[in-house]
Amino acid sequence: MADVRLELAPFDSGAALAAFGAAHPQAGGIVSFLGQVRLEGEVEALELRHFAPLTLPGMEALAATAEARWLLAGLLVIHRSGLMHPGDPIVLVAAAARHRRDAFAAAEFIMDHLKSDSWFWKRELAAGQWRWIEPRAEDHADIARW
Amino acid sequence: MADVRLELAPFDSGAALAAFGAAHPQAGGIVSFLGQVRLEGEVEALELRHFAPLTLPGMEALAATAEARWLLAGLLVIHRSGLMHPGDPIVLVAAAARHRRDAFAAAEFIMDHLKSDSWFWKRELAAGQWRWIEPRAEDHADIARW
Amino acid sequence: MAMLLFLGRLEDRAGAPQQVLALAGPTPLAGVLDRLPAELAAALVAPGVRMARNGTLVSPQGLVIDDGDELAFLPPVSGG
Amino acid sequence: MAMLLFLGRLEDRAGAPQQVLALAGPTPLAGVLDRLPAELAAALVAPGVRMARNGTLVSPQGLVIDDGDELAFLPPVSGG
Repeated sequence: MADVRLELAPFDSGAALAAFGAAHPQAGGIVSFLGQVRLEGEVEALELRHFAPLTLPGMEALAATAEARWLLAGLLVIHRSGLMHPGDPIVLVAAAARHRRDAFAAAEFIMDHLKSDSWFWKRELAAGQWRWIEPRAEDHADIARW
Repeated sequence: MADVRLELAPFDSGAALAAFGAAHPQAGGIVSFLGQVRLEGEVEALELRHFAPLTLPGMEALAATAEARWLLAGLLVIHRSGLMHPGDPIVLVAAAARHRRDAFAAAEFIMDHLKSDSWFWKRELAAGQWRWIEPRAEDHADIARW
Repeated sequence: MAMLLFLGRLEDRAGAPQQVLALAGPTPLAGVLDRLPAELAAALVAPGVRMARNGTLVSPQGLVIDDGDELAFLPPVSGG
Repeated sequence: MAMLLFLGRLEDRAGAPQQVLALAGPTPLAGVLDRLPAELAAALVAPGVRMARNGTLVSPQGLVIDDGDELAFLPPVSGG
């Protein structure tokens, strides 16, 4: 039921969210999270790599878990892979629900898991050098909450 | 610093959110909540009444509290008053932050307070009859969390 | 003259969102309420109803309404 | 021939995202690793590195790679 997408090219997060909202007029509440490449320091570009046999299936399983755990009217999960620049959207999660508590919890649950245990590898380009980003202890603390 | 608005006519939540996102390219993460008039049952219209001397100042004070409590790059709070129909946006809250936990918490905090102790009175039109909506115990439980 | 405002369901009780009341001079709240139908007066001081004079929340204890004042009766909010 | 895939920082260690390896027949993981530079081989079995054969996560214990197989080495994810 959830709409789960792995995008390999830039996507229009506003249009995606508007379409999702229009598709769920009965929901009452929609919580969304939009993550963009930060405009900061010397980072010129960000690249996410994925492993096709696992990455999208993992996102779909995560969405199914959220749908089983909270009462949702709709769920949208879009994640970029590939080369991105500051300001580009990386991830958009939107959860529609009758009760806003469900929508908030589902969106945050999905973000915590996407950020920590989804099948992506990330590197940054700064001062002409690519550098792989290592996992962060903070991300693992985030998913321990659930 | 927060952008807080009491709207007396329908507003375009997608455009407002897009403008907010464009204004905060350094944020990294934006959490939003959109509440719309539900399309359900026999409800034909919803009316919110406000009390001008208290309603917008109360919303501004709430936004200031959230800004003092979480590290936010930006905060948008738009609430309708007046006559609304199913599908119309009632409330849009968006919080931009470097750390997504701050953005989620601030948005949910603001929604819980807007829903329970903001200066609005609500009535519904169903089967040709207007009926005032009484406060819900659930809403008070929600703000007790904070 | 003072202006009384009735918010939310109090509007239905009063039959209008507002009412003008001629005052001879500074009048205690009880004196204002005496000028209204008993059932409405009781609803205006029911538990949970707050009051704002000229846009500022005030305690009903010792409240005096003067000529030109606006007194709003605010029942429990239903929220946004 | 088998295809080895190196994800994330293992790509830098290997000098390429993938490498083709001619196999004489079914070959245990140790036999595959013996064909690679020692430093790379050590990085591929470092703690936290998982393996997927033909797109399915597998345990390195008893793992045998056959002609036509794809073996991916997946270091700890950095997340989305």
